[in-house]
Amino acid sequence: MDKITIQQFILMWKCALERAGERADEFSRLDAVTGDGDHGTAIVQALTSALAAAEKGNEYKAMLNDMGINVMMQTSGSTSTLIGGFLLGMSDYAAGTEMDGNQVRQMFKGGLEGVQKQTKAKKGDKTMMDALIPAVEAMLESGSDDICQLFSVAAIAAQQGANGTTGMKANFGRARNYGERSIGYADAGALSWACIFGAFNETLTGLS
Amino acid sequence: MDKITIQQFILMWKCALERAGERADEFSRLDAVTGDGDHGTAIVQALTSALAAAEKGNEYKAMLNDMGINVMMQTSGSTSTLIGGFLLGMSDYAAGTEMDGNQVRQMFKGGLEGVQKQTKAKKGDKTMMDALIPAVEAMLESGSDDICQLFSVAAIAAQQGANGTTGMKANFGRARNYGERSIGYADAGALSWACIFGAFNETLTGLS
Amino acid sequence: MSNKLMMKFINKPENITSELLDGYVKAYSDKVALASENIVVRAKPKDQSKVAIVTLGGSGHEPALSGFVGEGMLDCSVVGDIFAAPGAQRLFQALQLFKRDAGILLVVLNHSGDVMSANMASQLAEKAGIRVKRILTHDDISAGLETPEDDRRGLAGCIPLYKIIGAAAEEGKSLEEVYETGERFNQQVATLAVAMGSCTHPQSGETISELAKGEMEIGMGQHGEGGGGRQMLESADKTAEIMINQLTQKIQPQAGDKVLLYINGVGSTTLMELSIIFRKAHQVLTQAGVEVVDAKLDELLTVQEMAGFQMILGKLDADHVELLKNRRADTAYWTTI
Amino acid sequence: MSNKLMMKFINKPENITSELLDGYVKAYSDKVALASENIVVRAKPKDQSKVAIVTLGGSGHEPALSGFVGEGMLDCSVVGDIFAAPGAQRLFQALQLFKRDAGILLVVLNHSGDVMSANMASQLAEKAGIRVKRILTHDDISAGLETPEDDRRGLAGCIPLYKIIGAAAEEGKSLEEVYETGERFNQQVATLAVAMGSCTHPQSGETISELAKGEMEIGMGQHGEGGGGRQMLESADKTAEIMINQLTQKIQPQAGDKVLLYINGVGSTTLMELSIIFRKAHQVLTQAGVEVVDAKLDELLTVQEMAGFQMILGKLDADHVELLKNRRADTAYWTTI
Ligand SMILES: Nc1ncnc2c1ncn2[C@@H]1O[C@H](COP(=O)(O)OP(=O)(O)O)[C@@H](O)[C@H]1O
Ligand SMILES: Nc1ncnc2c1ncn2[C@@H]1O[C@H](COP(=O)(O)OP(=O)(O)O)[C@@H](O)[C@H]1O
Ligand SMILES: [Mg+2]
Ligand SMILES: [Mg+2]
Ligand SMILES: [Mg+2]
Ligand SMILES: [Mg+2]
Repeated sequence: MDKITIQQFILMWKCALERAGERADEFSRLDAVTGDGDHGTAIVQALTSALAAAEKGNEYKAMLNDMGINVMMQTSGSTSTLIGGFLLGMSDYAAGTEMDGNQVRQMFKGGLEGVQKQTKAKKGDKTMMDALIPAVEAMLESGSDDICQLFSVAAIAAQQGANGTTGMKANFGRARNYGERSIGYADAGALSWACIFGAFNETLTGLS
Repeated sequence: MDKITIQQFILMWKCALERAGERADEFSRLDAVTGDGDHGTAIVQALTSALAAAEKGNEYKAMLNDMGINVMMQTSGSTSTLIGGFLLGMSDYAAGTEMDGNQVRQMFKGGLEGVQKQTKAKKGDKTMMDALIPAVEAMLESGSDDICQLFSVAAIAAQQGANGTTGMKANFGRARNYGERSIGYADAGALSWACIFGAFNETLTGLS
Repeated sequence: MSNKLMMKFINKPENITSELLDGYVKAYSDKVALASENIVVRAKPKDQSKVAIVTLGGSGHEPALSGFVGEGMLDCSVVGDIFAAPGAQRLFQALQLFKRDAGILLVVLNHSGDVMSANMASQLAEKAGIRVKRILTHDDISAGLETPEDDRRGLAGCIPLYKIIGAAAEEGKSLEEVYETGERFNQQVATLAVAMGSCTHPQSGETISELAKGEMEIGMGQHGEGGGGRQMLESADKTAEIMINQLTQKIQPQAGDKVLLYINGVGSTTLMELSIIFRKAHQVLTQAGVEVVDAKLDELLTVQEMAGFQMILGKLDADHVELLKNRRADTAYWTTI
Repeated sequence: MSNKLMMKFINKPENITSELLDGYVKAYSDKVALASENIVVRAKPKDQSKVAIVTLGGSGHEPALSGFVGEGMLDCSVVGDIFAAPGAQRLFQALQLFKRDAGILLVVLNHSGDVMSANMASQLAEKAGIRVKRILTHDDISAGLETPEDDRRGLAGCIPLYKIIGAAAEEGKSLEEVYETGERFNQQVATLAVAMGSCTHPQSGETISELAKGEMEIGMGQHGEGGGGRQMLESADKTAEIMINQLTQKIQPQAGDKVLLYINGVGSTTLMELSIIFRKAHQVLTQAGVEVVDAKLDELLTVQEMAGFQMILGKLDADHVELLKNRRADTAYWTTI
């Protein structure tokens, strides 16, 4: 797949919402262990408001900006700023109504930068960054310009990263206060990002 | 037994406190079914403060008055007024440092009148009156002037009366609001009065 | 007594009442003081020329009743043990303290123990030449709308009553006038309680009024004594509708009438829930053209950690509105500027 | 989401926040209003010439934070969903509403979500030429006395802070002055929380922070996130001593110092218990010659129906005492005459 249209891009988010909705209880339950038990609600809310804005979009840059703003308007909690920041960051690198592989890579790199404006969390801190950073790195490191291929490596990296959080001690977010006791449970935010990248990949696999 | 001294009378109350203390949890548990679960605490408190005043007494009338006042000062809940009223009523008919069978009968009749100043509850209303009224009636109806005999019939009548409350519907106190649902459980106050009369009888049996 | 493991922050069960009163008067020492064991009075007493307002009741219902002692409300609350009326002698002692030519208005909540203590103390007061008038509150409607007053319990409807008569007394009104104003309100206020789950008696450790999970009981009493009917838990809106409809049947407010609507949390039910309940009840009244001029979402009279609330609806005459809303009160748990 | 049976009076879980705010502003319509979805403001706005006080935070902690909007305290609270920071755009919208030459003092409780929203909203505000200064509260000492500020959570210590800066702003003090007065207090207030038992997230139905029966956790966070150590439940006196000793280690009040001591109930723990806890903590301070000049036993910031409380100890300078105690405040859940 050489290019991705705005319609195809919206389908990716639709699928992400669907998959996250199926697993919302699991995410909340996990967040209840060391946090406040609402990550499932929050991620579904965020994806719902992102999608609502996306469906009115007809140009990448403005659409992504509207998605980010809508998430931060309609959604609550850490997730609103993290997903919102990601979408606004993507918007900075987006343009037109179709994007090629290299543009997609740049756009996701911009998304990561947008999140990094909001948090200092790095790989190993047991947050969603443990899924997001490897996913974007994998896209950047992949030699391929095939968009399907990009999302395939991203999905695998995100899932591996999320799995790795189980052994980690939390340094950020509510779980931080648990210290050593946070070890043994995966991070809810990392899992939900892995789920989102998985859904992106699933959509494109289905399209191609 | 012809006469009862003030020391013997105090022993009766000591025994009542001891026996009620052993069954306090049972009384509270029963009160918890249709009331507020504190009758065990209340009856023990009342008997404790009655006894404390009694131990300073050397003359029936003043002693019973002090017992009644102390109960109403130190104790809380319906029980404080009911036991307090009983003691004040007894005081009205008491005199000297020794009492004979007829005087004892009159004194307990006075006690019942003291309670009846406080409540309109009658036999059949599922209250402590279902133990107290039969007990005093049995004393009055008994031909004997033997004090042991008087407390023996009183104890039996009180226990029978208390047992009978199980089948009754409550018309007074907190249990009233339960209506039909109060049927099937004995009344806590009736049981505790039966316990008290039982202890009176036990004391005198031991003494004679 | 019992050695049950209780999930409460207490020390010896028998010291609960004295320790809690000690903590309370130390925390709010500018407002309240202990005149003697279990007798809570204002830190700055009201002028002798004015009617004194005295009430009595068990502890374990905090902030009620002692939380409303202070300027513009109560002069004195006589405290019993947990859920238990104070003894008659204790109440008589308080009446002696407040003996004055202007007289005392004694507010008694209709519960067996309180009424018996009040009766006996009143007899003693009469002999001692103390001038006492009594208001008996019986706002609970769970026993049915036609039930005679004497068979209806006193619930949290006493709290706005304290404010009304407290303000009237503060103005220097006579005992008869304060009584009349209060009794008029007393006749037009009604309360209905709902509970789900149980609570623990902090002295005996007994679980009071166990409800099955998923059940609620409308008509619950103030000490966990049941009363109404049990039913499956409903949504906030449905529950609010059932309750406000029963209350309006009793109070019969007409379009244009002014009312108070309070939602009193009894323990673990959150203000979040009380707000949602209020919202619906308020909608029902507003749609009928009834004007809610006074509202509270708060824990005024609690039943330990029980889940549930009491909904209080009272019709207000013009003087009641004035006394409730525009007269200063400065107590620990009710302040009106 | 989940279809668990929740023992709460709610309707649709996703409508909780909007319904509770609707009920709240209707009950206290003389004090608060909704400026827009999830933005609670005063019914009678403060003069434009004065510094505005804005805060943000999740719902589910009622009465906090919106219960303290009103004369003499907050101008605005921006509300997120249950336990969740409001989104940055929503906060920015509120900052736009309160744009003024005198400036806005934004109070942020140190929680990841709130800080992230505040950061992004502040960037947007700067671009829009809105003058905003920020106080970050971090009164929780459960992470250890030496833990850097950024790693300490904001607990209920924000509530007296609101009163202090609210009163200072009401006096017409400049943004720098209000900030300085508040930040000085912020540096000398500390909070420690204890919980026993769990609570239910009213949207997901998840049980948060399950503790075994008979266990308590000192250092519990405000949303049921743990933090301190679990131990067997102690008596009220022992628990109070452990906590006040940790707090005095942090705050180091000297004999003659004036302090505030609040016991904030977080849900189902009764005022009865809070009073008993207060009594002991007050004794410890008094014995050390420290003067408790301000006290509260109340539910200020709750965590649903969780059992437990937060103990707040703050050293007060002369101006703080004045602003806390002698300046009028008229909000739904904090009134000072
Ligand atoms: N400071 C942070 N930096 C990066 N990720 C964070 C941070 N705080 C929280 N997260 C992520 O957000 C997830 C929790 O999201 P959510 O439950 O929606 O928010 P909240 O903590 O506000 O309830 C965590 O599992 C973690 O992955
Ligand atoms: N009005 C009344 N008349 C007669 N007996 C009563 C009355 N009210 C309560 N009682 C008796 O008191 C008992 C309850 O005592 P207790 O639990 O100590 O008082 P309280 O009801 O104040 O908690 C009842 O079981 C009943 O026997
Ligand atoms: Mg969360
Ligand atoms: Mg009882
Ligand atoms: Mg009782
Ligand atoms: Mg949250």
